[in-house]
Amino acid sequence: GCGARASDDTAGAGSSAAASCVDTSGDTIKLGFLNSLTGGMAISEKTVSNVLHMAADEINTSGGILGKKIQYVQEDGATDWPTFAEKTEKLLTQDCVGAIFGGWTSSSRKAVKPVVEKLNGLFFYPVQYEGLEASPNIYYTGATTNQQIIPAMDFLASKGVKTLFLAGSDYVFPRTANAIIKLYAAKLGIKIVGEEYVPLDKDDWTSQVAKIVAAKPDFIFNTINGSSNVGFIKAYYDAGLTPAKTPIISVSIAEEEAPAMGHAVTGNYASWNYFQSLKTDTNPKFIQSWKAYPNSSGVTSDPMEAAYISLYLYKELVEAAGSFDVNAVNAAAKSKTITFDAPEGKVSLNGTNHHISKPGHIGQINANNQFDIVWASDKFIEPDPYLEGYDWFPADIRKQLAGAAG
Amino acid sequence: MDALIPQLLNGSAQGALLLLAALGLSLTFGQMGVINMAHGEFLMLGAFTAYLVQQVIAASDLSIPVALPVAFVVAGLFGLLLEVTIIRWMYRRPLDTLLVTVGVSLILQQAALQIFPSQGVPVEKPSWLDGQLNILGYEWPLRQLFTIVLAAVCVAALSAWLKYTSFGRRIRATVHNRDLAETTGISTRTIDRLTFFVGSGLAGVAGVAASLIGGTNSQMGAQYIIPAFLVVAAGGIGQLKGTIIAAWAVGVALSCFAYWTTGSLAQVLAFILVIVFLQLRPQGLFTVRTRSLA
Amino acid sequence: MTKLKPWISLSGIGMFAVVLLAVAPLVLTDHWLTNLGKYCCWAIAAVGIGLAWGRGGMLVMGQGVFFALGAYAMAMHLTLETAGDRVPGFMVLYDPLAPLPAFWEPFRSAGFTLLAIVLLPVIAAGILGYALFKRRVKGAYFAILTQALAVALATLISSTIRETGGDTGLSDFKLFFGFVLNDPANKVMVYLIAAGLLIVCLLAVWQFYRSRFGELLVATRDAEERVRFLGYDPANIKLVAFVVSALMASIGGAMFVPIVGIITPAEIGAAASILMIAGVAFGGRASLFGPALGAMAVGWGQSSLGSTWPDGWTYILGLLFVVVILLLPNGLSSLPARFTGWTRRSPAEQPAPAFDAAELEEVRS
Amino acid sequence: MTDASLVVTDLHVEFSGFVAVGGVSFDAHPGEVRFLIGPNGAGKTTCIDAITGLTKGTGSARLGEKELLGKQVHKIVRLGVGRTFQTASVFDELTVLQNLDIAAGLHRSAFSLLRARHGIDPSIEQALAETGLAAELATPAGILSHGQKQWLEIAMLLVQDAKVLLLDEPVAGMSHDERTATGELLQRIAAKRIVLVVEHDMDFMRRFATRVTVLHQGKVLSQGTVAEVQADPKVQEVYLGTAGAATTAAMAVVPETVAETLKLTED
Amino acid sequence: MLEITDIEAGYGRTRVLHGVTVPAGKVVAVLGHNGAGKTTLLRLAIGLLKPSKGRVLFDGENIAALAPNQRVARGMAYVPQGQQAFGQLTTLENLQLAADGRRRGKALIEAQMARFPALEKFATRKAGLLSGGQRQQLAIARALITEPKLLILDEPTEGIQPTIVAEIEQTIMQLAGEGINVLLVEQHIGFALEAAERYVVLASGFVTHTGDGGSAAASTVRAAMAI
Ligand SMILES: Nc1ncnc2c1ncn2[C@@H]1O[C@H](COP(=O)(O)OP(=O)(O)OP(=O)(O)O)[C@@H](O)[C@H]1O
Ligand SMILES: Nc1ncnc2c1ncn2[C@@H]1O[C@H](COP(=O)(O)OP(=O)(O)OP(=O)(O)O)[C@@H](O)[C@H]1O
Ligand SMILES: NC(N)=O
Ligand SMILES: [Mg+2]
Ligand SMILES: [Mg+2]
Repeated sequence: GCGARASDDTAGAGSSAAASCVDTSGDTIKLGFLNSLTGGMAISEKTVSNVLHMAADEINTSGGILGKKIQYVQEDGATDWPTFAEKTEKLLTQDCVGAIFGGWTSSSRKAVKPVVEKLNGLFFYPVQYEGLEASPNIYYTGATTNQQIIPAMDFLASKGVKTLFLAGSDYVFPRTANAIIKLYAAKLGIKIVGEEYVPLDKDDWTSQVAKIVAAKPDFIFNTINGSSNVGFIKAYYDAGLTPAKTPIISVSIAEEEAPAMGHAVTGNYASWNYFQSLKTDTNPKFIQSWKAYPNSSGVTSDPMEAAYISLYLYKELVEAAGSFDVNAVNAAAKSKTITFDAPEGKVSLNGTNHHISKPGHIGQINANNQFDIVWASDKFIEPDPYLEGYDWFPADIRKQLAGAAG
Repeated sequence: MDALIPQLLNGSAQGALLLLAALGLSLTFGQMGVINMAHGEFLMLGAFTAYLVQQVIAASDLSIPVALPVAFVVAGLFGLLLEVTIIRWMYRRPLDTLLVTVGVSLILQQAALQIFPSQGVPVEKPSWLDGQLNILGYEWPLRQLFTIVLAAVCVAALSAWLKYTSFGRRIRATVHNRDLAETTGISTRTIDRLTFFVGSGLAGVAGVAASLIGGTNSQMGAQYIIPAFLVVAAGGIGQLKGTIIAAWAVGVALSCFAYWTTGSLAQVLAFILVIVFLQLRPQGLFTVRTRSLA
Repeated sequence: MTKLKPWISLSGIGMFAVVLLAVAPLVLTDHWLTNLGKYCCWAIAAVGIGLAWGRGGMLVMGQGVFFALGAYAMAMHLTLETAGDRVPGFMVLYDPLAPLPAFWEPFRSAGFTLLAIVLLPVIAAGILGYALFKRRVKGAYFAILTQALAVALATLISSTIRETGGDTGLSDFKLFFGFVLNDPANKVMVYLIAAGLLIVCLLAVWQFYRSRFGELLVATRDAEERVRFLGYDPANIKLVAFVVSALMASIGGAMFVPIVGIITPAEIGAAASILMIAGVAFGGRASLFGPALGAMAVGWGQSSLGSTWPDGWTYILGLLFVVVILLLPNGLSSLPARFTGWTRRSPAEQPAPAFDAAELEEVRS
Repeated sequence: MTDASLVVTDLHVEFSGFVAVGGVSFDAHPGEVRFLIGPNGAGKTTCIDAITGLTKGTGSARLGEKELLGKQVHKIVRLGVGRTFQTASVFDELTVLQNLDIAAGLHRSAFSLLRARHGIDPSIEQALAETGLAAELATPAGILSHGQKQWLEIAMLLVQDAKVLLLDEPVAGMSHDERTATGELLQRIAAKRIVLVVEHDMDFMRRFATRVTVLHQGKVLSQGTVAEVQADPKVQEVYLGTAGAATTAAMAVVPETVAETLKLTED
Repeated sequence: MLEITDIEAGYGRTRVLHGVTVPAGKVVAVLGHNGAGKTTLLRLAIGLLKPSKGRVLFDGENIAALAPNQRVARGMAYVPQGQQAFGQLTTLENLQLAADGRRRGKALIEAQMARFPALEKFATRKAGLLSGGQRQQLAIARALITEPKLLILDEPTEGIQPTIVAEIEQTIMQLAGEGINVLLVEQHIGFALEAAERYVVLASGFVTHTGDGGSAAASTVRAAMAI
């Protein structure tokens, strides 16, 4: 027989009736870890995956979540977005995990989103992204645009930058980020003198860098992801560009990437919330644990820190709710103040949009491939994924986006 | 016009890298008929070799020149291993080699991902490649010039080897008719191994050049393999001359399209260009017809 | 024997139909039924590849292109159905005021969409095939060319984010021709449609293979020039097989969308297209059931190996490629015959050389 | 059958400057077994290639009213011109019956192509009987011996109802008896069709040719009956050579052979 | 020189040769109908096919395990049926292939070009473009360049113009006279018997008759072939 039709009243409810199958009777709780361990994005995602394991081990040694040890189910997203969707469904319906952690690219998140929404599961996403999203079933522990992109633009404005060149990978995060950058740049009076995209899986940036040389911008805003960054940096130095004359500000080059460029990148900038060089109470222990962890890369970075936060945030949420039930967790997020003493400082959760507050930082790369912090926001920046507090962001876009999301 | 010169120079360098990647294929694919989808991973091996050599010889000024022959041998040996274990059983089913080597490439990629730091390793450019050469008012990166010189040297060496030694003849004979070659007194096993060694070794050399341009990581080979095959096909399979021209043309086209359109669209347009070209000249730039049926 | 053979195949298809249409929905969980549905979509494409490659000798390495045509046609329709009168969400950001791109507009119509799923691949493959086969492009040239086309299309889609959703693809469909996709009953219905289409495709190639056209196709595969001297134009023969295989890929793609709930350029690029071929090779490219079973096996292998050994399963996949192709050129479906020596396979099913030495010479010349 | 003749006039074929056929004219009529001979490289195969559309030629080759040159290969076949190749080429993977069925199919409608084959066409049965392949019906052609493949090719031409049969060295590699059998087959076939044979076996030519055209370096060197051509000193010089004399000796054996063949075929 | 004793061989599951023994002799002719297994026997002799049973000795050495090229190195040469040449290589290159690594390579090539003038004329043409007869001459020349002790010829005069057939026949006789052993498959029975010291008749893969050349009447041979 046939199921519900669009016209049926029950349509919306349709399936969410499917009761959660999470088993909380024993002394363990199953969690799903989902990252690309094969394919192109494995390059970036393996670290996130590793640090999740570390956080799970830590939580288990200190007593677990609500007294239950974490038993994780690792899945490979294989750099393939439908696979992310398939594995999400598997984790939620076959393995019956309490929540899923992982992902990196915004594309993978967008593949997971409808599945967790349909099955009323939980997904913790740890990477800075383009914002304009808030799902009741996703918790975002990386930066949204007003915590990374906008601070970077403010920093550029404060340095008196007049012309900017946008270089990015050709996918949703850089495209959206640059769309926002262009809006804000207009407001700040910064002129965008060029915008170039190269596919994620292509490293050769020589033609595009030639255009940058010709455009002579004051600064380059880099939203390139993955190994393509190496190609960009190499072409940049090959062409005789230097941080002294044409500095780069990146949102995807961190402590792990900086030494892998094959060229010293000293003097260039990056905008992140967390840096290994941050002086907070919790950071030394985080760094130390990570360095001691098997297969560790030896340096800490923002995405891994956000992944680290995500598991602890879940622990705080569940313990505040006193239950692993998704609705209970979401309710606790709304009604209680959930905080976590993260390596970047004490972050607090916004129960409505499921993002966390974060400090804004701009670092300049030094000779040790560490970042000297040259700018910091005066306080933690509250997350504002739809940029509601920014009048330069067109209200009609916001409205349409919200409409499309609803 | 002003815009054209930089694109021409830049495109020539891109073409040179493509040529380096395609050169080995023009042997293993063009001459032996083996569709080696792991060729990109042999290129990757060359790049990782460059990294390892730099770990031993810290001075990058010296290490790159040393890495070139070492990478040739390392990638060549891997190619030899592949030939001895797998390819040798497949000469009568060329299209199947494509599938088998896809399997090999998957294995090599994953192994590289697990053996080396996942985000890749740095390979540093020698200091004598720092800087630019001023050509017609355009600052031309020395690194690009290096790629071109390297490609030229490899092409010259390869064509001399094919033309002035009896190996070239024997390779072609073996490809054409293995049984007949055997009964003419040619040890086809030796020829196969040698050819595969050299073809794969050339991928290693290309890998060193590629490591100076992009990232050295498990994924790097994948971005060269299809364009390299297209270049070989467009040039006329087994036609060195054609391969050179096709590589250069594709490089310049990529560079020009990237200038006039976008980086992504340039990739698409360059592909379409080659596809249309192949449609017009189905056997590539240079062809020799035989009378054989079938 | 000759009279019996068609019935053996037919009853095989019948058994297959019973398992897929009756048994599977009863015994499988929702998750695995969805997965099986996905494998069916690949299997549909694989059946077409078996026709074009196994019987016709055309190594179609770019079936992703036709898979994409069906998939994106379907995905555009479902996206519009879900969005109602609004512009789809992903387009808004780049230009909030711009209308829907013109080429999206007709996909609001369900009828047009269904027609497009059938006609787009036929037209595209018709034009492409005509151009290539008349110019006598074949062998490795054909393979590389079609592969390049798949890569080009995948890159094109990736780079047109506002028009196509780019690398992220299209997803989050709520409705399927008026049916709510989240409803479990509807999910089963969608699965049954895919499985049913697979059976239909098997029946279609079964008839093809036993028809004179099937013999002619094998003849063309083995000695194209010779066929010319029998008064046929091999280009037309190949064209028919190519177009049918494209149509099947498109149907597979179209059903992939409501079942999996997302389509991205990665599903149509080089790797995906090669994986489709691999499934066919696994199963046995020239046999009737081989391609479908092989594709399903590869799909299942990906799903289950990936869960068992998340960071090492590609070793096993890679090894399987090597071992199967090396040891079983005619795929797994040749295993029974190998062990029992039970039947001599009909020559048409023995395509060991995908192109033989003579053709290679042609290729190289 | 109409009595359309094959008339080749001033045929030229050039390969990037090399003139392989330089103005050849000859004709062939139904009822005769026409031989085309000449030294290796004289241009015999090239002539056939040009007539069948495999290579481009200039001049004219007409079958009755219809010009063949410039048409596509399969269109020429559809006009009734069939050929065999110097190296036998049949569909190795298909059975003898399937090979013949395909050959018989060129006039079938597209729709009937999509149906399975039921039974055997009468034309196929007849061709099988003529060529003695009836026992090999279900044998994959790839397993046939060289000679059997040649016969299969001829059978294919018969079922496709070719009005002109252009046979390139059809008896090469055949034993003496097989040659005889083939020659007799050709004579029977020629009753209603045009048969043009390229052959180097002079013995075979003497026994079965009605008329002979001798090519040399792309030109017609001589033309006429077997006796006339054999007597032509030019032909002796460039082609027959001392063999002209030697074969006279060989001729002595012929009666014996023929007698034996007759005996054999009777068995 | 070459001893082939009690051989069984075939392709895949089909057995083609059944207990075949080839008599010893300077020039040995193998006769038989189409498909009798003559070519199969010669492929076995040069090593392109491995016997499932039986012995193959060359100069007393067991060569069963040797690849064809190793057999060539030991002094065997093979001219396959069907005018085979390396089509993509020029005529000259085809000859050079055989001459490579031989001390008097150039002279050997010149000697063969003198024997077959067409080869000299088309030295720079791709062999794939030669006429059938020209290719056959090329194949024989290639074999002779290796200065073989044993020459294996599979229907060497098939498709050759009469003047050259006579020449090839003369050449074979002459080579035999020079002490080169010959294993010959030939349909031209008259010549085969004239040239052969010994002959063997194959029918359906069985040896049906063995005899001394010259003396034998063609009729006995034909009768044996028909069995
Ligand atoms: N495609 C081609 N390109 C260049 N030359 C060619 C081509 N085809 C044939 N030739 C040349 O044309 C001449 C005639 O060749 P053709 O095959 O017609 O000879 P033939 O009379 O059939 O000889 P044979 O009796 O040896 O088969 C030969 O010299 C051959 O080398
Ligand atoms: N590659 C093969 N696979 C299977 N069977 C084969 C193969 N080659 C030859 N045969 C079969 O082996 C038998 C002997 O063939 P062979 O070529 O040795 O005959 P021949 O005596 O040389 O005949 P001809 O005079 O026609 O050259 C034939 O029945 C043939 O069909
Ligand atoms: N969210 C990102 N970096 O894709
Ligand atoms: Mg000829
Ligand atoms: Mg033979």
